Amino acid sequence: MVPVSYYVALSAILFTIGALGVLIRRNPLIIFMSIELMLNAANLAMVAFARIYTVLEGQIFVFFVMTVAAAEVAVGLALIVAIFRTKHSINIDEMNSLKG
Amino acid sequence: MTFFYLAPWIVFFPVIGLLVNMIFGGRFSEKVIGTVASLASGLAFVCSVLLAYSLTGHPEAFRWTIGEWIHIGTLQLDWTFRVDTLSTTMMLVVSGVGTLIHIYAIGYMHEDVRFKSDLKRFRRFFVFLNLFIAAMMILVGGDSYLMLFVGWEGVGLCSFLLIGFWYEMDTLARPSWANSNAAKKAMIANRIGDFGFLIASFLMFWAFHSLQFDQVFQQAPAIAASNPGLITAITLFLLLGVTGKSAQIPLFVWLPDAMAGPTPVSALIHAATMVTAGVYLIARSAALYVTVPAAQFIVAMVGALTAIFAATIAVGQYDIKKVLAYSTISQLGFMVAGVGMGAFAAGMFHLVTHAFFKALLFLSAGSVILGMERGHHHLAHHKGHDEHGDPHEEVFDPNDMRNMGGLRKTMPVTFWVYLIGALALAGIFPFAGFWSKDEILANAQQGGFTAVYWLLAIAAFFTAFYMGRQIWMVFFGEPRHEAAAHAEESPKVVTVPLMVLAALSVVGGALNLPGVETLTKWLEHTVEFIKPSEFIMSVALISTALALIAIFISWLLYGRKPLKAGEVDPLKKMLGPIFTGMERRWFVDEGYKALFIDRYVDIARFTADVIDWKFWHDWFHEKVIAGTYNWLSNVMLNRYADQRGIDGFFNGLGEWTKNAAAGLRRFQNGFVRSYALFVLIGVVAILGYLLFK
Amino acid sequence: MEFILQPLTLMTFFPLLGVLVLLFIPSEKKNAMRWTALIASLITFLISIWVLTMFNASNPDLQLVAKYNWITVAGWNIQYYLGIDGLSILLVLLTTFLSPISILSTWTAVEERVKEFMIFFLLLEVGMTGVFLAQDLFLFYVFWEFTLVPMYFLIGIWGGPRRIYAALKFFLYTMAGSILMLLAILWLGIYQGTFSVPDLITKGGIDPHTQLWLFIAFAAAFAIKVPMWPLHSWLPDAHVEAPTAGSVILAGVLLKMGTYGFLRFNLTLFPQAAVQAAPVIAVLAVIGIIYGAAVSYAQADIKKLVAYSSVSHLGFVMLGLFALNPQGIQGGILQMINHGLSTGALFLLVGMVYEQTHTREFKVYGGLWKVTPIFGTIFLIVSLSSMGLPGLNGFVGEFTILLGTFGSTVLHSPWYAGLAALGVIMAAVYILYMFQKIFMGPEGSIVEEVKKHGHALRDLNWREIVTIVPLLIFIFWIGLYPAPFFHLMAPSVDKLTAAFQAAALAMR
Amino acid sequence: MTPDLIAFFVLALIAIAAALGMLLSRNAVYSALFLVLNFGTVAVFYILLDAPFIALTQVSVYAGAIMVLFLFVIMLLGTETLPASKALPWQRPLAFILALILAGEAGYLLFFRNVTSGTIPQPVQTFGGPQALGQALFNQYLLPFEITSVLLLVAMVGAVVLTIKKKGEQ
Repeated sequence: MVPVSYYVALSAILFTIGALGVLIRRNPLIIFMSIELMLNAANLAMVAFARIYTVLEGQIFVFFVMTVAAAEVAVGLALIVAIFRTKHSINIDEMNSLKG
Repeated sequence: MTFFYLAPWIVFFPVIGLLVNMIFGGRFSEKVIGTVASLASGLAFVCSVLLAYSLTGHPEAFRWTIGEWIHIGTLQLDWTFRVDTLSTTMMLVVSGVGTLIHIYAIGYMHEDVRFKSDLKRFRRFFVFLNLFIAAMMILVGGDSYLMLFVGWEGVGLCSFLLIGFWYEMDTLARPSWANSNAAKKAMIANRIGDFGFLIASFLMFWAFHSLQFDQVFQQAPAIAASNPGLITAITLFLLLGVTGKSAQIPLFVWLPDAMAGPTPVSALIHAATMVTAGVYLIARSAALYVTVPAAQFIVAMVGALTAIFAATIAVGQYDIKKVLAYSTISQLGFMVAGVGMGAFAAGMFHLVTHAFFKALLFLSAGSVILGMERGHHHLAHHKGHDEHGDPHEEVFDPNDMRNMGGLRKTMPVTFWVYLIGALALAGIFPFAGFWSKDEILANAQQGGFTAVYWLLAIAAFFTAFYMGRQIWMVFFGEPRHEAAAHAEESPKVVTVPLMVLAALSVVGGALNLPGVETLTKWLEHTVEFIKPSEFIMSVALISTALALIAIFISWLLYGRKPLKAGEVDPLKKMLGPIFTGMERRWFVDEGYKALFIDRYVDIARFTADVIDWKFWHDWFHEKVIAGTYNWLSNVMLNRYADQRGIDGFFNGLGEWTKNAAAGLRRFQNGFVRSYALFVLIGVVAILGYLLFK
Repeated sequence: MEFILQPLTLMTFFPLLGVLVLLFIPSEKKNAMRWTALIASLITFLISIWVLTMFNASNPDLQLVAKYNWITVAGWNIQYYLGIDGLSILLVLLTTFLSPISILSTWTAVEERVKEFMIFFLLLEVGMTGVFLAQDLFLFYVFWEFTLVPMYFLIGIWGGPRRIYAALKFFLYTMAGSILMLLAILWLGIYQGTFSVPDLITKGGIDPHTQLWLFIAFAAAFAIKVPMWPLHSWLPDAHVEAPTAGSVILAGVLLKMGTYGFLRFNLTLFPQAAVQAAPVIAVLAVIGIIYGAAVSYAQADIKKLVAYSSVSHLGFVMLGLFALNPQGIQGGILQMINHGLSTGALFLLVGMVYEQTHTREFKVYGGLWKVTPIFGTIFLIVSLSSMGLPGLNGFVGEFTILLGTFGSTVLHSPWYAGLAALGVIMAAVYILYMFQKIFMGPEGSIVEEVKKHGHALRDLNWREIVTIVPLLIFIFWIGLYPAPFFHLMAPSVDKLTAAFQAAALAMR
Repeated sequence: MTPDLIAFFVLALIAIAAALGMLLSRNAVYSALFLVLNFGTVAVFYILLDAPFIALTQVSVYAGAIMVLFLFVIMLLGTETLPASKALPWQRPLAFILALILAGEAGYLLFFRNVTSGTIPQPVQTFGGPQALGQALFNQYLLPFEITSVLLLVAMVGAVVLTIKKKGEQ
């Protein structure tokens, strides 16, 4: 039996990679994927904790996270498409019109 | 067999008639519209007859409630119709004369030069006429002062609408505000009277705790004994209402202007029925008036003064309808004086006969006007083609008696009926006017109202004179205008009602012949205070003699040597400025305008422009409120308190904030990625804090 | 669920559902928005009819009460407390009745920012209904102030050329009065320990001197809203600049909030002060009647004339209320309804003609009766109703008010009614002037002017007739058979006047 | 080293490698495919953690639906690669430093604070099965469950509204 803490460690690594992806990539699609990766990492940790304490709520929560993620992807991708239509580019560094 | 349940139908029939014409009238022809309206009025007449018939076997007042109206605490008012001998008398007059005039109007309106085949106008006229009948029926059929008031104002409205019927032109069909001004004047004068009526009803309610006739009259003697001033006040305020509606001094000025309406309207509303509502009101309130002799005297004096004052003006008029209008005012003065003296039967009697002969006179005058217009039209068509497009280039007034003359030959039927009417009005034996006028005079002499008696007698003299003058000027002599020479007789639909009315004017006196006194006995059931009047031979002789003398003088002046075209009125040559006074209505209108109307307009303008707008709205609001506020905020605080202490502190704070913001602004670079970076810094920092705290 | 299904709560907040739907309609679908707003307000009206069927007219007390604790901090007991009784039911019905009519009147008049207009309008309806139903002073104040915001925008965005000025003036005047009222409300809440109006009435026991001060504080807010002379100077500005629907609601309902406030709070909470202050209020009311009527007559702008006539008409209402007897108060309440119907209808009609001619100056009008007969006839009926012609609604109200005032034991002088009755004559002067200048006389220059722009002046179309006919029905109904209306309010008014008799006795 | 552990480490390595692959690929299509691989391995972990239902959902929703959506959009926009950018020069090094700190903190938390020590009880047979999850979702968590349906609806409407082409636009 694998110690459950390993899973948590894996989740931490994946989360860090995801965060790094958000910070260093300029393609919003990849940023999005990174966000998905972070969510997945969190899910993994949650399932692992559910296993440790044998409570179902952890899994239930993962279920809801997935739903939210699905909704978020739908809206987010739609936003990207809409932005692409107006700016003809999706380079995230070109979207700085909110500059103070 | 009684038909009392028909009481509300005297109102419903005209209302149904007007609704039918209003809703479906667009598809009807002139004939159908006229027939519907006349039928509605005629059915109301039939109802009235049946009601009167029912009363013969059951003379007490009958009340028929159709619905609740205003019930608040002790104020209990219902829609109740009252059928008694007084109200049915009025109903018969209103619907009877009304129906005849409806029929006449079918012909008249078609002929009117201003009509121009506008079917909508035709329909509107009959809708208004039916509305008038309905309102008048409410007036005479109501069982409380307030329901009477509903009709009272309702007929005022109809009067407004019908005077202003040709609202966009004057009597000569030129574009003008004149008719609508006349309409407005009538309504406002009436409203002043209504003000009196309202105050009277308030006084009455708080004295008697009711406005229902029976309840008021029952308590009247007791209250008159304890507080006669109150009853006097009530009766005098009612008198103000009467002077408005029945065109007495001081509110009579609207009636002559009301002649702007179509002639059937003048006949129906402004001669036969509506203007007599005031007389009806006093007769109805007999129980109140008899308790306060002082008020009775005032009423009688107002009536008598009006009678003579208006009669003098009538002498100086040239417009055929204006003469009749002043004559109406004068005759209303007779009636008011009659009922004021307590001679209720005599007043009502004169009301009925006057309805006959004055309606006749007006309608015949309408016939004359139509004849003149036809003559003029005829003329315009024959006179060459160049002015065909505009036949009214030369201003021709078909109402002006100076343009007439010699119509006896061209319009014989009209002449004869007119003559009958004139004789009746002048009080010549045995026409209707003789009996009724005589009864009033007899009552005046008998009741000790000597001043009233002489005033009325002189007024009767003037009456005979101006009617004689009119007859000579219109029908005798030579035509003074080519239109008069080419005048044509009116069609049957116009002349037949005239003949019916003429017959009534001849035999109307039979209603209350001395010794028989049908009307007095009939009214006795309702008005308990009727004094049995006697026939006084001396009075009859004096008045007849005066009338004959007047007619003789008028013959001397106008008949013996007929007026030529363009010639000055012989009376003017004789009387000079006095005649000018008569002609210009003793300058009453000008006086009212200068004293009241212009003053009111000035006050209203001043209040609106200066007080309300310049002072209150602009100066007070802008300068005082807004100005003070600005002054306080800008000058006071800014200069003294602010700039030194508070300002310094807050300016410093502001500067600091500005600088800090300028520094922090750099973080706000618009790149999402760097925002995310800052978020991560936060996450790392918080996590670190949690781990190593 | 139980909360929202209370009939009164549902009626008050139902327009919000319309607002919600409106938010989802794309801004170019103007007709869909109009229909949505119309249907929302119509359903609200139906709910109010449902409320009417549940209302027991013989019960003088509050009915269909919805009562919940709202803010209970620091010993304050602020409640969500709605209730309806004979004093308010007619005004509630008037509100829900006039709202769909006003919306219908904007169909072609408002073409810009339709969504915002409709949203503000429905919000306004929520506020107005709430004002008439709230039985907790704090809740009342919230609704009272809430009505200001939508009205401010209605005038300020869709108004005439000086709309900003007018909107600001309207807002500031009303606010200024409300602040005093807020102070008085807080005083009551702190020293009497409750904001609930029925509790305050049963508790009573405020000494007469304090009562008078509280009375004045409340009166300041209401008198500006009514507006009583001499606080009326915001009214002509607001009316002239407001869009038609705004004017209708302003005249029809918002002004009634002031008179209703006097009735609901000043009279019930401070009966002794009311008895003391009655002569002063009555004098101001009489001056308002005569002043308003005189000033109306001298106006050159149709809408301004109607606006000033409101000052006169509401003077009648105030006079009736402060006669403090059943005739006066019932007449006063009925006159509130009458004014809402007649003046509302007048504003509608003026708006209808303005939509075509774009001018309201009398001097260019004249002879329109011939061009637009249906319009002329309807205008005539409405004018006559406003003038108080017997058989139409205005008369019943005016007569009962004057009758009540004449015999009022509190005012104790016939002069008030006598002078106020002069207003009846003066009303005839300005109303007939208005009717004559627009519809009679020779054809005015405007007819040609309109023709120049392509279309001839047209008569009312079906939508406009549908808008105005319901008002006409009530004008006739109240005039001929006002009994149902009096029955609705009689028990509550009797209860109120009984309190005054007690107060008058206590003062002796 | 039990076979369990070996399998775990292999899979964990694949997962991390796939994640890094996603992070470092120049082409977005490759990134997406790497992410699919990562999701697949995570699904296996779920099975190992007695969460079969979640595992299957992971495969069908994430690896299936969501990633297909991503691929669609990538293809649709046709911008698989982006040119280099001069903006934010200090972003990248700072990000790496932060990531390292974050990973360090996580490791410290896991292995020095010993949060997961102690024996882990064996769950009942049905733990994490569809039946157990369904029971919980439709009883205790009914309201949140219903709200998610509204959320999805709103997201759908939002996506349609954002991407719809108005009349007159090209």
